Amino acid sequence: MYSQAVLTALLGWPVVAAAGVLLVPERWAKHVALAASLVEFVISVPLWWTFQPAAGMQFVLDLPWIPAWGIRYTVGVDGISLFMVLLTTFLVPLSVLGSYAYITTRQRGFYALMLVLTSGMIGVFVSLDLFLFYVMWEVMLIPMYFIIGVWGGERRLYAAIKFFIYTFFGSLLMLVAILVLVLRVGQQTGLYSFSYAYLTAHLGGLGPAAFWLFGAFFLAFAIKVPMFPFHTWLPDAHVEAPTAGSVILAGVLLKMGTYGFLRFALPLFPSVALHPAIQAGIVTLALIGIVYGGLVAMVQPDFKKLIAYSSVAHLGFVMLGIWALTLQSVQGALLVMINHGISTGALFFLAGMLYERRHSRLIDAFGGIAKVVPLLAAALTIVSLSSIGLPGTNGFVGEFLVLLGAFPTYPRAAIVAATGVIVAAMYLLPALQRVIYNPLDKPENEQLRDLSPREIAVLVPLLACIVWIGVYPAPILRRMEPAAKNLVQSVRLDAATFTATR
Amino acid sequence: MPLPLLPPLTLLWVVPALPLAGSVVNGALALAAPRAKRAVSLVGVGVLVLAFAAAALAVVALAQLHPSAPLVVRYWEWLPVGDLQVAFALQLDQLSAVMILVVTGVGALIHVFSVGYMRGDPGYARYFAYLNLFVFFMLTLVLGASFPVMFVGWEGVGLCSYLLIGFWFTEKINADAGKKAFVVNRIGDFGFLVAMLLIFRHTGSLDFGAVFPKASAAFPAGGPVVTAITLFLFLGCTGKSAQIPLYTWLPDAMQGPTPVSALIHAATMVTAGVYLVARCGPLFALSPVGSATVAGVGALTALFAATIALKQWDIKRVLAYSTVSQLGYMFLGVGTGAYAAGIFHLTTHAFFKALLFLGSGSVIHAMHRAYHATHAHEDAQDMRNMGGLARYMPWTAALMWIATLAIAGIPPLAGFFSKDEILGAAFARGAVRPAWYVFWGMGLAAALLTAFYMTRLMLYTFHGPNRTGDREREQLHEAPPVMTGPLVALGVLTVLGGALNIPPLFGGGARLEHWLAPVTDVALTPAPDASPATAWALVASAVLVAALGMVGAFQLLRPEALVPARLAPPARGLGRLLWKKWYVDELYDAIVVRPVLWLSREVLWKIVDKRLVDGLLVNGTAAASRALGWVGSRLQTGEVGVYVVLFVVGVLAVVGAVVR
Amino acid sequence: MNLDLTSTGDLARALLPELTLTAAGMLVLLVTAWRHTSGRDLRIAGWVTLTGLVAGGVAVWWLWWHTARAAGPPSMIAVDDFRFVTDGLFLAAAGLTVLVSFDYLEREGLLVPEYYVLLLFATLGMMLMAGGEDLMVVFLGLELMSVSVYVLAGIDRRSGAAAEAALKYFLLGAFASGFLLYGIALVYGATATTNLTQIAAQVRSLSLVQSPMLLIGLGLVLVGFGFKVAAVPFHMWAPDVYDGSPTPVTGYMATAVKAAAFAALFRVLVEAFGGVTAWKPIVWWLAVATMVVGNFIALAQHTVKRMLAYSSVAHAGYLLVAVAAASWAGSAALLAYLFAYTLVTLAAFALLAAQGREGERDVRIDDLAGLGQRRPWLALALAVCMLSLLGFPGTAGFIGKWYILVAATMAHENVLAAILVLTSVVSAGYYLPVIMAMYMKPQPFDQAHAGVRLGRPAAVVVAACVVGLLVLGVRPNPLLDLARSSAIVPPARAATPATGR
Amino acid sequence: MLLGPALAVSAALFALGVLGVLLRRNAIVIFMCVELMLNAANLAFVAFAQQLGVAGQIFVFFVMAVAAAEAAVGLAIILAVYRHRHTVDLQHINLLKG
Amino acid sequence: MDGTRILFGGFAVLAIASAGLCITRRNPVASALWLVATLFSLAALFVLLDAQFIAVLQVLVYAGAIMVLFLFVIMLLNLGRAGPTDLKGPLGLGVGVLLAGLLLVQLLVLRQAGPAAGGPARATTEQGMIPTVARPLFTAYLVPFEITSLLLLAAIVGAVVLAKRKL
Repeated sequence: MYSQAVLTALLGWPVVAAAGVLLVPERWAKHVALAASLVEFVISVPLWWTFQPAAGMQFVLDLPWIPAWGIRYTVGVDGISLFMVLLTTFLVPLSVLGSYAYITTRQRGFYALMLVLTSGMIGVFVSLDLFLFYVMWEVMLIPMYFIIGVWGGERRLYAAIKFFIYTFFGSLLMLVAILVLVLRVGQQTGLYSFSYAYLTAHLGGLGPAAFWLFGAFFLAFAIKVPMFPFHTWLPDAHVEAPTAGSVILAGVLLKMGTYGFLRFALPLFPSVALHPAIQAGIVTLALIGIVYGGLVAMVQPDFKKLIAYSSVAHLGFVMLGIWALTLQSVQGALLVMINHGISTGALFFLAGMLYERRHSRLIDAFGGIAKVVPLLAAALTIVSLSSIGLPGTNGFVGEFLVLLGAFPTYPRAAIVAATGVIVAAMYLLPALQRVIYNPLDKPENEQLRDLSPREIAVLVPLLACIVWIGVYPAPILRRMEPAAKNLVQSVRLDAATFTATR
Repeated sequence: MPLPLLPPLTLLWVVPALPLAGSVVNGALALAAPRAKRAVSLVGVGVLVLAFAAAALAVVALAQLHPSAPLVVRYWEWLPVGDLQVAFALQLDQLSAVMILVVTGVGALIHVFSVGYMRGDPGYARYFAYLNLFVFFMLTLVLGASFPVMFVGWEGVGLCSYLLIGFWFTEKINADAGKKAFVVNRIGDFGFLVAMLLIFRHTGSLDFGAVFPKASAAFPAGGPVVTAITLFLFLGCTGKSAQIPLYTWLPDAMQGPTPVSALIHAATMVTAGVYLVARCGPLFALSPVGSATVAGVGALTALFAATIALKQWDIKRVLAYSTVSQLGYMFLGVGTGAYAAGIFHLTTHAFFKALLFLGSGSVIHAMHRAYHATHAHEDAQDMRNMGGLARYMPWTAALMWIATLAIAGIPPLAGFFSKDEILGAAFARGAVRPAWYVFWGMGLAAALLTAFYMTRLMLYTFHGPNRTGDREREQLHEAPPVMTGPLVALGVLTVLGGALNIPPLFGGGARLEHWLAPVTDVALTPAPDASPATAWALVASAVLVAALGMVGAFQLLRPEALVPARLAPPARGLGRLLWKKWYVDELYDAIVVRPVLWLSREVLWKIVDKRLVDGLLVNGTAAASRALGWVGSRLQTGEVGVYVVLFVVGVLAVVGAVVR
Repeated sequence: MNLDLTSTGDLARALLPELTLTAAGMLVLLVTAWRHTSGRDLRIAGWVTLTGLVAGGVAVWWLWWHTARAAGPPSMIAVDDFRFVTDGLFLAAAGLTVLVSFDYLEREGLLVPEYYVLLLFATLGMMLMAGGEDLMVVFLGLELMSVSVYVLAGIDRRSGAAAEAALKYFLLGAFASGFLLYGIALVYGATATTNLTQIAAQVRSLSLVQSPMLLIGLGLVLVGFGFKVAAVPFHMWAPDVYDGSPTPVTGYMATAVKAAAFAALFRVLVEAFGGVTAWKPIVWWLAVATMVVGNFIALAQHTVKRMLAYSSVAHAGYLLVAVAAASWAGSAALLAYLFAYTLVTLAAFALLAAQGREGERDVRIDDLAGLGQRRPWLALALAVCMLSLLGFPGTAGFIGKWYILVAATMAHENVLAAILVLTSVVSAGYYLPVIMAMYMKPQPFDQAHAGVRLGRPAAVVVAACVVGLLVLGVRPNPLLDLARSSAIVPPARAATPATGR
Repeated sequence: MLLGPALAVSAALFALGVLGVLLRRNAIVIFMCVELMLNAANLAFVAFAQQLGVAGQIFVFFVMAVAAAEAAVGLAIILAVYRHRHTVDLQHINLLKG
Repeated sequence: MDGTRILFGGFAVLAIASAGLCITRRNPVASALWLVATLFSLAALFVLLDAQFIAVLQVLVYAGAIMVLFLFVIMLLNLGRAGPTDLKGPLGLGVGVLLAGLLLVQLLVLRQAGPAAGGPARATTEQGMIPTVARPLFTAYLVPFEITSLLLLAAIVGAVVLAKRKL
């Protein structure tokens, strides 16, 4: 019962709750939303225990939806998507709680959108039907568009529309590619189906079309990741979005791109994805992302922008890990995805807390505040250290695995990526210094409040995860290992066969 | 057979766990009850004493067994991914035994000293939290049974160093120094990281216990892979242990509290590189190039840093460059293959350098109080403001003299034996590879300079007329017992430390060497034994050089001629070059830091990101679309005539296309 | 139910919807003859019209329910599900337009009950046009529709813009009719018949695929229909006319007129010229040009009405893609898209009509600022409309677009599909600012939206459309089944299928 | 067999009608040119009818009805425009544009 | 036969020439009259093409009724005087001539084209007579015929709506 209903419940409950949020009085909205998101989290928690690592797709529910087109409502998770789902349900309550003070206008709308967004994000991660996946992929755009556009900063309109159109641009081409793929496979097998399992089982013979199809998928996902040079929507969106928006954006939305690569782009087009030139090209882009993102982050005057560019760098690691395609690198990539969600999420929370206090995101507006707000400073320090990958925190584990896994395949790339470790310290530490250290020379900073209990409640779970994953990631790694192994093997095998038969 | 009373070695985790617990408690206190100083002292010092006791017990237990292989205790799976199976495991062997004793022992003394030194500081609890945390990471570093676990400690100590250097973070210069230390260390850590990648690629494991036995089989001796591994590892060492070219952070690190300088930047953390080379002996043994690089860089650093130390006025900076120089000696030792000698020097250096730093701390403490009492804004660390302090602080002066003699290499103090052994080993190696004669010469020259600048430091600080100021002079006092106590203890160790490893030449048993033999034997490239005559000659030359340096200092320097810092004229010529540290910081700034920043800001961000990618590609496309739309809507003139013309054009096109 | 169209009784049965509508038209005309002075008279005429439309709908439904089919020799009028479904669509569009018009006409003081008569005649014309099995009927139906709509466009006699719109529409429409007529003449000359199925038969039996007369005729017919569907470059009238006409009429033009033209175009091309490949590259290029031009120029618009006008040009481009697919799937896609598009466009124009204070022509996109807070339901409806126009998942607009893409890709028109989605991206650049203005900009002054009034009938229309959009977006199965079962099955083609680049 | 010449004349008249529409700005004259185009089509129909049977002539009949209807509506529209603008010159009837 | 051809040629030239004058006269009244001339010529051509009934209709309906309407409106709007020309300038002229010329070239392809072989009924001399035209009009072509009635009705309603004085 639970195993069939849980994913649908995770999808449906937020929408129901969103309606509820719209109905209650304005001042209750946030509490209702928090309760709803906590319920969502509680629903998702048993996944952790009931998940069988070796069993492949689980919690599957498969219902007909649009039979005329061979479209079904198919949801399920495996070791790859499980943690994305959990990350989502974990971050949403925190985001809601973190918005309590930040969002002061039109609260009902905001919290309802947050919940709808949750539904969309989970939908992306659990869809096992390409149509359903596409629908979810697009649907989550709208709430995010509103969250940025309505509750964002000064240039929110620009950022919102840029975010929307950029993503829309990529995804629509993917839509065409999905269609062509299904039709191609359908013409060969006689069955037109959007089912992920069916499509992956009946690949082959796509011929040169595979290249174009892959290109469309690549564009959609690369924009979402975002990979250099498709990244410029990110700084704007991150900076303008309200705290919760930035957190969700960095924490979950970016992962959709990398998840898409793992779930779709690689298994569906193995021969293209592993074509040496393409592989090298993407790895190069990933490296550019790592180094370039870091270097540009280094000179940002805006704290949120800095974090945004650091996301580009971190996601570069993920891309490197995915494309190196060894067990370690893929698991490392998955772990970096989780870690980035936690660490960067926490960074955005902290940036938001600073903003709430001073109404400035500029690094230079602060300085020396560790003296007045020691708790906040301590949290910021720990999170920054996690973000630069200090061993013992979660950041290290993932990046280390990526590098270790990528090294046999791409030794030079791994070495270049390792310099990202240096660059990370070069952008975050100076920022940290300029925010919390240095002389307390601005009078308006002398009266800052330290963290309130609510803010502590937001940060503590994140900090706990930072240490936990840094010290004892084995439970996570063990749960994802069979899925990752299966992915690596099947993609490599498929690539080999298709290349051979070509 | 182990004694029945001894706890089992599976409890090894207690040793690092104690400081960690202390750090957590102190950290909580720092945030919750920053004024509870008694509790903080009790916890902070207590855990260290207990950790020392635990470490001692563990070492005793080890001594009972004296195994030929390390004892490894696995606690939990850390990174189990496919072939990679890294556990959180600790290992105890003879080498790490020495290290944990030094770390917890010297650490405990410095903790005690800190109780006095930091008494008035508002960040007292935070200070002890950091310091305990440092000890935890240092112990993890030396006890880790695999490269990744060691790396946790390796970066962890860097973190603590960062936090402690910038402890008084409201001064920008302190925060800068901390940041610089971290970033420079990171550059080194990059080397460590890459070395790990290479090791895993070629041996399939990262556990010491698996890698070293496989090393000789996996790597052909002198092959490119093992050379790359050793060079990358050594890059890590140059960062952590402040060797050329990454030494520049260490002198700046003196911005931290003086006990921190003693513990982290003299006695323990900076020696981690030496420990790493010793630990990875089996790898370095396979790579002559790697070893030679280690030795050469070590020798060069020893000499180079010593030259800079000649002209520094800041008492702690002198000591900092001295540390860099002494670390160079250690690398010369381990690079030569004389691991025991290197570790020996590491140990003795920990004693006398900690003593020197704490002594200087005591001096600074006194100076600071004096200036504080009169509200003067003079530099409490500038030797030109000191002079004649021996009168006011006799204990400190006496103890520091002992340490000075030790570092200069005057027998029979600890430094004499260890330094002598390194130089001897280097000279002996010269017989096989003549390059080592050069290294030896450099080491000897450095010894001369060491004796000189240390004597200079003592002369300017403790002797001659006092330049502190008339009113301040009355405020100068000896430090409280809680501070002088550790000084005394270190003084004793400085005097007696040489006994650990008296070479057979002087009739000693070379006990440390024997103790370390299970670790170092696998690694050692045996150096040819020098004849006793040569050995004696070497000893004589070393002592002579040390004496020469000291006498020279006495002869050349005129403490009476000094004026206080604010009246002093700027130095000129070579002196200025040395005072400015050969302008290396400025050089790095000009060729690395600023170009990178410029590239990032002016090229990557402003041009590539804003103009090219965002401006041209993204917004450009949008603007072009809008422009296109605008042009199109201009065609919509509202006049039917135009519409008709277009219509007919369309007709012509359609009909033309149909008929073709 | 098989109807022998040579017998008068069966012919009358087959034409039952048209006859019903004719009767209704007469009735309304009689009513207006006596009562044409007050708003109440107007309402009476409106309700009678609505009754007539419903009656027509019942007649269509009756035929559809009995699965009426023509038997016997080729006839003037088609009796197939495609006709019934399109008829239903026209009737629904007309009915909704009537509902929207109630308030509009009274508010604008347009006490012209003949409005409803013309609406009925126009609808009748569409039904004949889309159901015509003979070029003659198609042409006459088209003229009946056009003549009525010319007048409807200019029915607001106090408005210079409306008069100008009517004139432009009329002149260019007559001009285009000339081409269409000449084309029909040539087709007739080449094939000796004007009956669609017989044309196809003649083309086959006389192997006329290369005949210049037939081809030129085909080209000119395409031009004529291209004008009616507002395909680039025959679209120039559309923005001006849509802009100048009274808003409910604009909505009607943008939906029903366009739908009728597309239905007829598809029927003519597939039934009569299914065996001629020459028109496919033309439609291909027309589709591309229409999508590109419509979307890009819409980007440069500031007023909502003109933006919607260009957007409707762009949508014609999408529909042309379905035509270019020229397959059973294309036909189904056309129907599904037309259905979704009609719903959304009618709702959008109804909402726009509600905005008009001093003439809805002048409502700039920025004038909607703050509507989201002041009139949340109105704004929500408009937002859903915009998303549906954009083709966003969860709305019927997406289903329609998806279907067109399916049809295009099935016909191996991948490039066309790609152009379709890329131009859709462009369209986000003008649909989103509407949402943006409503929700993300503060209202410019306190009473900015005080004049916004949506009458009850219009509100019902909007609500029904929006709910329909959302429901069909999530659960499109009934629509799809209807579209699939009513699609025209093109005759097996001898010539090579693929065209385009 | 006059089909060929008749079609040529028809084409010429049609082209002249189009030319007239292209050349003139007076709405009424343009409309007259459109009538010319319709008549060209009629000529073609009649010419075809000579060969193919009476259907073509019937079509001409319908076209005349259409022309009459269009004339009625069209002239009414032109009147309406004239009432607003006091001109039928299309150059000056360009309120709607952009 | 030859006489028919000559007559045909004459009326064809007349039709084309009047059409040319119709589109080039500055005065709308003149244009209208030249158009009437064209229509008359066409009626003659219709006769020559065996469509007598249609020819009569052409004169009665087209030239008689429709063109009168045109003239009436021209007069009503007081456009009878030769005002400033409404012909376009040289550019418009060039473009127009070019486009129309191209169209003519394209259409003249038709000259060589023969009609479909085997139409339903071959031409007879009876063809153009009233019964032959009228019978199918009320049988086979009943539906379109009725549509024309609706069309005219709609046009009347429309014209009334647009042109009546009061709303």
